[in-house]
Parts: sequence; structure tokens; C-alpha cells
Amino acid sequence: MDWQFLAFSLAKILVVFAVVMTMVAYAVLVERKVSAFIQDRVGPNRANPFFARYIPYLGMKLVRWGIFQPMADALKAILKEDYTPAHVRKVYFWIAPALAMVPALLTLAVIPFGSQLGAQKMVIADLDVGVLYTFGIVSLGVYGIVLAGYAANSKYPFLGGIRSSAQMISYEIAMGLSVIPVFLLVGSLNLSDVIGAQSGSLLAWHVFKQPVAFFVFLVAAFAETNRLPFDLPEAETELVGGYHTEYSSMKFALFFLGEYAAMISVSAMMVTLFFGGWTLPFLGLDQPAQSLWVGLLHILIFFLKLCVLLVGIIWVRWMLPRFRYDQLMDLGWRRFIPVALANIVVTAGVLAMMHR
Amino acid sequence: MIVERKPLNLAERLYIPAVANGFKVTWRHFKRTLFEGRTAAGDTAGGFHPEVPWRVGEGYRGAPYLVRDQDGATKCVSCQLCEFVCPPKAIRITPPGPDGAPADRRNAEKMPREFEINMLRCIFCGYCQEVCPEEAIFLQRDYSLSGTSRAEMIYDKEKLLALGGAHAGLRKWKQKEDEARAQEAFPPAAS
Amino acid sequence: MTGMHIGLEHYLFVSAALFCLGLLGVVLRRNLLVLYMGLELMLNASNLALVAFSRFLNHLNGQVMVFFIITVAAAEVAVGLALIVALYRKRQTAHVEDLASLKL
Amino acid sequence: MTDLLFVLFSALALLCGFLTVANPFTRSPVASALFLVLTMVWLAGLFVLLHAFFIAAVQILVYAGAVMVLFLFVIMLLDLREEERRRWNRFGVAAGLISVLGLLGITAVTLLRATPDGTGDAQLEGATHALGLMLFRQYLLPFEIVSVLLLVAMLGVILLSKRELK
Repeated sequence: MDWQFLAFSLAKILVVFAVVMTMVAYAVLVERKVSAFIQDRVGPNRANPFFARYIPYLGMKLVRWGIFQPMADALKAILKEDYTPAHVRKVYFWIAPALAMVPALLTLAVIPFGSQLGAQKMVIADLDVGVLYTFGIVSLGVYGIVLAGYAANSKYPFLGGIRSSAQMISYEIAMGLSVIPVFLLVGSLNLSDVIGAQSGSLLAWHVFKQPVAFFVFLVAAFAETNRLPFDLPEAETELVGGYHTEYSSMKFALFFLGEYAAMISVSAMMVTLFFGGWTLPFLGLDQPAQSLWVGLLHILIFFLKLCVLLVGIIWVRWMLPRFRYDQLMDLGWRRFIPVALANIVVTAGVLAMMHR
Repeated sequence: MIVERKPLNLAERLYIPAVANGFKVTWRHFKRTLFEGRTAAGDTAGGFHPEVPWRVGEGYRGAPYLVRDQDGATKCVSCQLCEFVCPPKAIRITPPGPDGAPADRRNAEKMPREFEINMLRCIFCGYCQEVCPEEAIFLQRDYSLSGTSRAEMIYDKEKLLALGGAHAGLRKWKQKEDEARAQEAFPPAAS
Repeated sequence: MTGMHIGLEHYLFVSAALFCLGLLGVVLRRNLLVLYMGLELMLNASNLALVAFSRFLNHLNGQVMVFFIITVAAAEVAVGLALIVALYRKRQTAHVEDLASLKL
Repeated sequence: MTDLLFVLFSALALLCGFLTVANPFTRSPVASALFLVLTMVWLAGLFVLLHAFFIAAVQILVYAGAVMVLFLFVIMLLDLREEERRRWNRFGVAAGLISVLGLLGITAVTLLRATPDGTGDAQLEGATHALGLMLFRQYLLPFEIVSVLLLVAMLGVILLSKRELK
């Protein structure tokens, strides 16, 4: 443990944090734009800061694309009145938003977002048990929501919190079981090794080798991030707004951003586990980078894959209607868990046959 | 009548065709908006809200205002039914009291000394219009209410009357008076 | 680095202290659930001791043991909580002093 | 560095453990549960310092992520209020404290007197692979028995929480 290591780690943490927070803000914008386009609207196109008109040619275009909207949103969230209802349990009311936000960000610590720049591996913590770490942290994400429901001390948030904890615990099992075949194939829990195992050809990507695992993981990811079609914890039509009903201003924004941060980390997990991480099977891009430029290119590839998955997740929200709660539980316990288990058995059987 | 639910076949239970169909529909709209620049508002109204004002439909329930009758008299008689029925308690009426000024029209006993509607509280449900025996309050077309302070959004009687305008409806009490005049003894002789 | 060298005995001391804290919870608190949390704390303390042994005696047995303890603890918690819920449904209380029907 | 972290983690674990069982400010079970979660997280930190990465991850995953959520769930479902401050049974409390302190004293003395076996230096590296091999070779039978135990526990819980049996 030397100082160089510390400094580089700190730099990576800061950069990843900054990039992810920016991505979260713009994921919100993308969500609004995509939803608007699907619903025959144009979406945010008015946020017009004073300096926009001094940008030659592009200025007004950027305004129309809503590029400045996240700034306006952030400003609004910060400046808005922070209202604490009289009946809430104060301490829990204060920690819940933070607890909702933090796990999503912590997950990203073990995701390899590039091969290497110089001698530095582009991953904050190259853990041997990377995937267990992510699942552990993801499982901590329940607390924020449960506590928010409990703290609000009123019935709809409480119902939302209870629903969500049941949903997240149930789908955590399906999620955990779904990735076991992947690790049976790789033979290591280290996420860098998972990426290494997917290099070579397009067909080496786990999404093609383990389509069932990917499907179960994808659906469980929707449930874990509380996104439609499984956003029952916050179902507006029945629970008003679920666990964040009583929240306003920045505390509400933290829940909101936490949801998008969770989406990003889940997408990053999917890219790493199933889509070959920073590799592309052409032009030798699947080997660790020798030069700085290739290293940057790898980060870019990871980033692009991530964006595609993010837009996919956003798109699904406007494509599928919400499930009923009993359907959700039925799907989790009686469909996906058996399917995931069967997938494990089949994969293990095939591997045992091959290695005999 | 109970509609029998048809059992889903395998394809429907797998959700895959439904997902594909959903993608088809959403992609069609996405493509149309993004590449052809067509939007619902553009197609129907020719533009977006602040530039192209919204055409308020017939029977729209906007902000509730007080109205005057044809003679310019306040129709409200301070019966406080609307104050009672208002679900969010947005209306507050101060009656004139025993020594207050009489109503500014014939046959009405009194008129409110003060009549306030808190537009921040109003939910535009229309109960006040429904309940008013004098047809004195109407939900009118204003839909975009804004102000810079909370106090500003509490509309008082003058403001409500000014915004409400005149309502050329049935004049209930004038009709009653005419009917009474048509009979012999009016005003009723003091016995 | 700091002069003091952290060895097995330090870990064991932390473990012992945690164990006693758990015991304290079991002795002091009267709410069944909190009592149960005290038990969990004691289990965790023993886990710490086992992992420390495993590290300093250079043998993986301790970690394997901890793995089993965690698994059994999870099962135990599930059953125990179900029992508490069943009890609560019958008696409307989770307070140990109210559960004295076996007392003479 | 590692020593510093050890001091930090163990102090925090002990503090949170204390607040779990004897929080002077509140007796709400939710507070206890949350402090227990924190204790477990710090313990996971200690496991990392002991290079037991697998155990640390499982600790977070199972204890903090599943077991304590169950606890919270039950507390909220039962809607437990704060423990009423009933009259303490002085004799009981005193006896309990004395026995706990006695136990602590005995362990401390034993620890101080003990001559450590082995080198006293940290040796074992966190070997997830080796741990897995050990679990599936040497300890295969206990592993299977534990899985059966989990199944039995699952069935038991389902039976217990059913309102009436058909």
C-alpha cells in the first residue's frame, strides 16, 4: 500500500464519480426526451442560460436539445423549499435519501470500465470477489427505500416501502442465481476475468452463450431498480408516489438520482457480465491496451455499450404496462427462480461432460 | 355480465410478441417525432403552448369567479353554501353582520362583506358553482393562474367580481318580484 | 507503522468484547426482536474470532466454519422471526415479560 | 495503515454494537436493527483486513442484505412501539451486568495469559478459490447437510406463517 496507489485510486474514484453524476443528470434528460418522442412531444427544449446565445451556431440548437435542462433541474432541486412534514420520524427521514443513493454508486467500484491507461488498470478495486461485492452492495439498496417508507409514517409510503423490500429481496435471489452459470463458465468471481473470458469473437459474449441467464438478469435488473414494468413501489396510480411521497426538493432529487444511478450501475454490470465489457471482437480491441489511445478507445467502447443499454432500459418504460403485484411475485418466485436454477444445472452438467 | 377471460396461449404467456408489438408501436412514434419532426401539438394546434395559446374548450372548468347580474349588482347573497361545500376550504366569506351594508340589489337581504378564494387551494372541482342557489359563482375559462407570492393568489371580492364579469342569466328574484306584483297586495300590507 | 503490531490477540479481544455486548443485550433488553439481535451480535463476534484464527494460524478451516455459521444463522433467523410473528399474532406482544404462562 | 484501519473498524464496530443493545437515546427496535447493520458492515471491514474477502462479501450479502432486512420487515409489520420503560428488576440487571463483566474479565485474562500458537504473524491470504475447493471436497457432507437444513427452515417458515392449514 504505497502513496502512488492511493493517489491513483483517489483520482479514479473522483473521475468515475464525476462522470457518473453527469451521466445520471443526462440520463434524466434522455429519459425525458425519449419519452417525449414516443408520445409525440418534443420534451425539454426551453432551458436557456444567458451564455447559450454566445455559443456560435450551436447555442440555440443545444437549447432545443435540452442540453441545459439538467442544470435548471439541479438548480430547482437545490433552491426549492425543503419541506419536512410534522408527522415524520426525523432521523430516518434524513438518512433514507442518502441510503438510497449510496449503494448504487458503490457498486461501480468493481466494474472495469476500460483495460488500462499506461500501467493503471481502469478499475477502482480489482476484487477477487467482485461480483459478490456488487450483490452485497445492491442488497443494501433496500434500506433506503424501506426506511423512507417507515420514516414517512403514513400509509402509502409505508405500503410502497414494504412492497419494494419484498420485491427487491425476491428478485435478488433470481438475479444472483442467474449469473452463477456465467461464473461457472469463467471459473472466477473477478470481473476482469469475466471480461477476459469474453474476448476473441462475438460469440464468446455471454449474452450469446447464456441467453437464459441474460434474460433472467435483465428482468431482475428492472425489478431491482424499481423501473417499469416493475415500479410497483412507486406506482403512482395506486400508491400516490410510494416511498418518496413525503419528500421534496433535494431529498426527493436524491431518490430520483439514486434510481438513475442504480440504472447505470446495473447497466454497467450487464455490459461487464454479458456484453464483453470494454472489448470489441474486431481489430484486436479485445486485448489490454498497449498505448494510451487504445486505452481511451476501450473506455469509449464501454461507455457506448452502457449508453445503448441505458436507452434500452429507458425505452422499456414506455413500452410495457405495469405488472400487478401478484403477477410480479409469481413471475419472480415461480418462473424465474426455477428457470435460473435449471440453467445452473444444465450449464454445470454440460461443463462436467466437456471436462471429463 | 361477466366476461369470460380467455386463457392465454403460450406465445401470449411468454410476453415476447407483446414486447415486440410494443417496440413496434413506440418505434413508429419515436421515428415520426425525431426524424419527421411531427408532434401531436404541432399536428393539431400548429405549435406549442406559450407561442400558440391553448384553445379553451366549451364547458371548461377553470378558475371560479363571482359574477354580477345584468344591472351590475352583486349576485352573491352571502349564504356561505359554497364555503361549506368547498372540499379544500379555499373559499372564505365574511358576512356583513347585523349592522352591515344591505345588498346592492332589490330583494336580496345581504351581500358578502368580503369574499376570498385562495387560488392555491382551489382544485377547480366546481362544487361551488353547483351548489350556488343564486348562480353567482362560475368556473370560467382562466386556466393559467400565477403570482409571485401566496398573498397575491388569494383573490378578494373586487378582484373576483372584476374577473367574473356580468352573467346574463335568469334573474330569479326579479321574476319572483314580478310574480308578487302581479298579485294584488304588494308590498304585503302591515297588519 | 504505528509501533503497535496488530496480532491475533487484538482481534480476539474485539471479538470477546462484541460477544459480551451481545450477551448484555440478551440480558438487558426485554423486546424479543432486540434480544434476537443480541444473539446475532454474539454469532458475529464468534465469526470474527474464527476468521482471525484462520488468518493467523494459516488454515482455511476457520473461514469454512464461518461460512457454515452464516448459513445456519440465516436459517435460524428465518425460523425465529416466523416464530416471533406467530407468537405476536397469538398474544399481541413481543415482550418477554408478557410471555410468562409457564411461570408458576 | 492497516493497524489504523483495524483500530477504526473495531472501535466503530464496538460502538455500534453498544448502541444496538443499550442505546441511551432511544429504545426503538428500528434503531437497534440499523446499528446492528452498521456493526456488521464494520465487521465486514475487519474481515477484509484479515484478507477474508469471500467471508466479508457473504457477511454483507447475507447478514446486512438479507437477515437484517428481514428483521426490519418484521419490526415494521408488527408495528412495535418503543419498549416501555418498565420498572427494572434491579437484582436481575445487577446480576446480568456482573455476569457479563465477569465473562469479559475471564476472556480478557485468558487472552492475556495465552501463549499464541503459530507464528503470530498474519499469513493466510484470502483465497476464494482454495476456500471453494475446501468447501466442495473436504467439507462436502456438511455443505450438503446445511443445504438440507436451509430447505427444512424454508418449509418450516412457510408452514409457520400460513394462517390456517388446510
